[in-house]
Amino acid sequence: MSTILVANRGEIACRILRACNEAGYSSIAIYADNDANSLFVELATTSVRLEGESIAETYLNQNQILKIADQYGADAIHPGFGFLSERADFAQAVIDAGISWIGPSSKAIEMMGDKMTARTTMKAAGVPVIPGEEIEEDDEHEALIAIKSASERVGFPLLLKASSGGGGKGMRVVNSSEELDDAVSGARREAIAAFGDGRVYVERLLSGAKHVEIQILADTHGRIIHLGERECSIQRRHQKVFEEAPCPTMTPDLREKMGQAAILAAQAVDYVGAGTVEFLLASSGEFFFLEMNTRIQVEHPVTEMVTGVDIVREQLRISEGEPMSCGELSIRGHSIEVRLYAEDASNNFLPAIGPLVVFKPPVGPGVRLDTGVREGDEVTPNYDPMLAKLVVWAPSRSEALQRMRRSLEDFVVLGTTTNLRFLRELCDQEDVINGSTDTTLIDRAWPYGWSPNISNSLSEAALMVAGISEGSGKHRKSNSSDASIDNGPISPFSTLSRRYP
Amino acid sequence: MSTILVANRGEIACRILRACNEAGYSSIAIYADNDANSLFVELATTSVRLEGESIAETYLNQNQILKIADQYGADAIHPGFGFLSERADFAQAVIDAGISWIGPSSKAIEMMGDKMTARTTMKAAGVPVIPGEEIEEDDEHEALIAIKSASERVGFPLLLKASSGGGGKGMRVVNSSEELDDAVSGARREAIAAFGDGRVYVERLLSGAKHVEIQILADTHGRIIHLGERECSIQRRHQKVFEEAPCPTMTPDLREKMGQAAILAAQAVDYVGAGTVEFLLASSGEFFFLEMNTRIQVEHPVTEMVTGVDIVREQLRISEGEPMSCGELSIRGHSIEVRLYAEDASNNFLPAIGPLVVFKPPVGPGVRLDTGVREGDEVTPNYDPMLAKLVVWAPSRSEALQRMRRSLEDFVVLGTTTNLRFLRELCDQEDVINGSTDTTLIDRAWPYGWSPNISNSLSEAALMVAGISEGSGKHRKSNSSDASIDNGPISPFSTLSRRYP
Amino acid sequence: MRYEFRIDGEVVEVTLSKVDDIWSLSGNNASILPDGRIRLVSTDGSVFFAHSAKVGDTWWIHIGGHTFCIDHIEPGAAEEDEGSGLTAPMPGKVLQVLVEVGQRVEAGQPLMILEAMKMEHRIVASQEGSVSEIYFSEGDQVQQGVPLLELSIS
Amino acid sequence: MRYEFRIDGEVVEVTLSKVDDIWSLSGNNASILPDGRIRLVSTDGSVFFAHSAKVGDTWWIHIGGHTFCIDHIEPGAAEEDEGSGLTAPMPGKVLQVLVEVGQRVEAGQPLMILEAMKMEHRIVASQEGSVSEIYFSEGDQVQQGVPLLELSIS
Repeated sequence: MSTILVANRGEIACRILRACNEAGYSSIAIYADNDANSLFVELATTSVRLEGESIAETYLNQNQILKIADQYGADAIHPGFGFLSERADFAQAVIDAGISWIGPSSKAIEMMGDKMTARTTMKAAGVPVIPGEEIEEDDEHEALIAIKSASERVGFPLLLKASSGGGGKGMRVVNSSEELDDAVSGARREAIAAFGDGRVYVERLLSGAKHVEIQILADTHGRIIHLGERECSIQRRHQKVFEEAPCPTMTPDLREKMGQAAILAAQAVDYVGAGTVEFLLASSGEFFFLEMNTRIQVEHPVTEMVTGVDIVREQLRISEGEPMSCGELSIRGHSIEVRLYAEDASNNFLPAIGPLVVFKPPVGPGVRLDTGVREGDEVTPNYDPMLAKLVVWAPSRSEALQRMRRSLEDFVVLGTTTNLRFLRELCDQEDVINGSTDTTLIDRAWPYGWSPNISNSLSEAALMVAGISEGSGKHRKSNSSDASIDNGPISPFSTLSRRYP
Repeated sequence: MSTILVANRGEIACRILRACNEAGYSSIAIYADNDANSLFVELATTSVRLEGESIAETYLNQNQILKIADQYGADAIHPGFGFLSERADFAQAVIDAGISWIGPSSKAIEMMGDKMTARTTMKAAGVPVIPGEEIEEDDEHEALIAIKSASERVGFPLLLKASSGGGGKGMRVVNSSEELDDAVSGARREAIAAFGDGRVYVERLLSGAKHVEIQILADTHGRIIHLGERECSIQRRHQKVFEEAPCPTMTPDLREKMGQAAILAAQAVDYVGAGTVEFLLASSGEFFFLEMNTRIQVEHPVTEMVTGVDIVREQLRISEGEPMSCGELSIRGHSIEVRLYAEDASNNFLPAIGPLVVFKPPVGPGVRLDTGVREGDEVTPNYDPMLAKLVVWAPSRSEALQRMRRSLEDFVVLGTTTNLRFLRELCDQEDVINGSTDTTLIDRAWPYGWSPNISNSLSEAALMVAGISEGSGKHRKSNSSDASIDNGPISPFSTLSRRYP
Repeated sequence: MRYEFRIDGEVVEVTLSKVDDIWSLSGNNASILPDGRIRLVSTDGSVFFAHSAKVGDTWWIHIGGHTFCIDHIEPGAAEEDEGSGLTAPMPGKVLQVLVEVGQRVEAGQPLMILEAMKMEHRIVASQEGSVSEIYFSEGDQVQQGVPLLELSIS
Repeated sequence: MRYEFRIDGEVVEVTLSKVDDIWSLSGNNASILPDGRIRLVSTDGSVFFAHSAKVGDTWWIHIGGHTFCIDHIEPGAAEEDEGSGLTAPMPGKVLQVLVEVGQRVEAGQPLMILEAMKMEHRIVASQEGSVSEIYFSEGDQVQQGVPLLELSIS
């Protein structure tokens, strides 16, 4: 391997491109027109424009990406997460083109990608799975009948999930049979739009359970290890917002049991590379296989912080056919990641857009920011609203929480609504402080939706700042005649217009 | 302890203030007028102006600082490094005022601060010391006679060091007896100016040796531990520029021996808190006590990165009378720190000044920046020219070096000359790559001084960029009528005038 | 100096005084730093460093770990007529139209489903009424802020 | 467009051509990014992102991990007369004056010792000659760039 094409964008493309640069590889970034000025484009040795407009024409366009790989001499492709990362056909096409696929075999992707096959395989391998039923019917009407019948056996509350899905798309909680019709059609519609496959399956909803996942690494020399767990229970709209390692209620015994189950799961599909086996951990201590993500994960940094393993760098090594370089598992301290979303947490987490007029991340020891954006960038509705991941490490969980609070207060983002304050107040929730985190935490904490806790005196201070800003001439328009300067370096004195008024 | 006064400035004040904030303490910053807009002033709960102009009237003004501590209710003082951190009389005055001194007893500072007492104490405690002689004479003429006589017994090359000094001030290498007169008067002059004490001592210069130091921590419950070593051999003008942990040639055996010697040294002065015992490590494997720094050190972050101990946080705990929270020593991966100085490395490291028109630190996993400055600040000749410390961590030394190279190339500082490029090329020195670092490395690598290695095509590209910048109107003056905006947010388009033309 | 702002839907008048470079408001004092931030000393002595930036008529302000959006109301500007139109919260595509013109709807009833950023968003009736206009049909792209349908309130 | 610059003491003429938003110079092409940086594609296809900022007449440029200081020479500006004066490299205090007016000195001979940033700096003779003027005495504060003494070259 000498040249690695990164078939992704945003923060994960930045993360991978930096790893490629540091490891001495040439790197190729690919970008759609609306990403021409994005950070990741600058981090690659070579950046190649993708023709087309929609995601399907660009980042999901297998043929175009393979053509670029060939034309620019890429001998490996790193898919990141999302996009083509779990497309078995793409993995196979890459391998068939004589290019290294930085990930597991297409067979492993396929078996884990289809939730039904995955469940069957896991059952056979002796990995515990959640009570639930697979719905094979593809036709809308037949599927509904089958789901109704399954729901009677599985019981409410239940979860509908897209068979070939992930990331919360096509997922619905159904509390009673009356809600079933609506939920099925919504879930199927989203699943078809996102994955081109409307099949769903029905699963018992284990309320009060923790979402705990095990990071695994497997090399081509037959070595397969786990790097301990991450807890990612705190979710909104079925998307993780707060992730940590280790899980606050984990015991060394249970870690070893879950780690061994994850290794069994990986072995069942002859896994190679980095992957994550997700489990639901019930308060009883029982755990159930949820799914395996056959790629790098958004929340991989918390594992890196506590284990000292550079997971992306190990992916590169494994793809080179080298043995992985990390030794035995040792966990040190505590790490927390929060996801910075452009969204309005006080309005049902509605995605937001706008210019990042000011974007000043926190600094200091034990603070890591994985970002795909920088000051002056524009948040558009074209892609996922996740802007960055703020990660902290500290010797203990309480110190990590303290550091996260400080970091969230120091983080300044102006011009686009973000969930910063929501995350900050999340850190003060009693259940977060004492580690009683489960997947229902946000709903329990704010049953009627979240709104910020603001003192009158702070509002008054903010109004005073607005008055001073207005009165001090900070608002006057830039009157430069040079177009390239009008869009120029974003300062508190620039006046921007939203592109989407 | 509820309110901690930080009697320092710059990056170490920022480091300590953040630790105070995260640990839930109120903090007080003190600042001279020329620091009124400095970063550290903003990080404290309360910031108090120091009256006076010179350093002696401000940061070294014990009475004024004690008065502020009393007036604002500080119940502890953290001295950082430099300034009053190793002034035994100040430590005692703080304790006498009923305020906690975050450091060892004044007795310990005194014993270690006077190099002669320190040597005697170490000899008695069985810690090996460098062959050398203590010169007690204070009078210039008598001192010279005594030094001449001592030099005959110690032999050339030798080192003159300020008895109460540190940081390379008042230090001279003397290669032959002809150089002695000049060196003695220069060393004494600098020592008197810096420490008010002209006494020097004469020490055999161990060329080819490594500078290796052991970090220790001692709490008030009788526990005393070492956190392994740092190697800081690479120095220019006797000041460290490149520090790493662990030392690349260290063995577990030697680490334990040196660690135990450091603990003996600390025990000999009933040490409490964080401290560092510096050794010279000869290529034979013998090591000799150099001095003990009775305070936090500039290069403490590399130890934090590999051991996972937050040393400043432990200082606070120890001062509270709590047992330290860290467990057994475990070293993971490799960490390197370089010191970013405002200086002209191609002109004998002459300190530089100017505006930090652009200051963009590198980012990414495993990169930590401890800085006291930010974009828009001015580097003045009032203080030490160290601007920031760039620290990287990676699983292995070679990966850490790769990360450091990438980080140094990504670091953009415009408006003030820095040693960034020097540090970058330092990382490519064969002796640095293979760990054969000793205190003579920089002199050996660049016997006639360093100058950057620039390709013609890059110079041409730079000229082209200058032409485009000049031609695109980037140079036109800001023509705002509002004074507060003229000094405003520093953008690539602003035109600044040096304050020192 | 007197300004009118809208914060959280409420219109507030702010009257500042200024002596030399110090601005004051009911015991709080503030000054502008060389880098454009505002240093505010509140009545209880605590110090805040505020960032501010203007986008359109809106001041974005970061202070004390909170971010505020405060609209400046230009002197003499007419209050916006919010009407009973239901507008697109962000650019996206109309996935489904769930009602017809003339249909009676209850408060909270879903009227339209938009897709944006790969997620579905429901447009729901803000109050009881009947649908008087529908401006888009399935598959249409809509820009942020455009009216999607109109309700006449009964 | 033609500009004159001084780089490393050497005067260089730079002639740029510009078509639309693309600047060119002997096969290198460059354009200005929205954030003010310059994207440069060199003849061998490698891409650089350059930062630039001007302080006085000097362009500070970061490109390819290097930082350059390039002085712009205003058209028609007279060349500076560097003379044989020895100037203060930075603000500081005169610690010692080692020579007298009229004294002959060799190249490299120390003439004065300055203290700045707590370090000593020697001012040495750039060439052989005799001291014609001394502008400061011990204890004086000096500003950066001011002449300290004058040599007449023999």
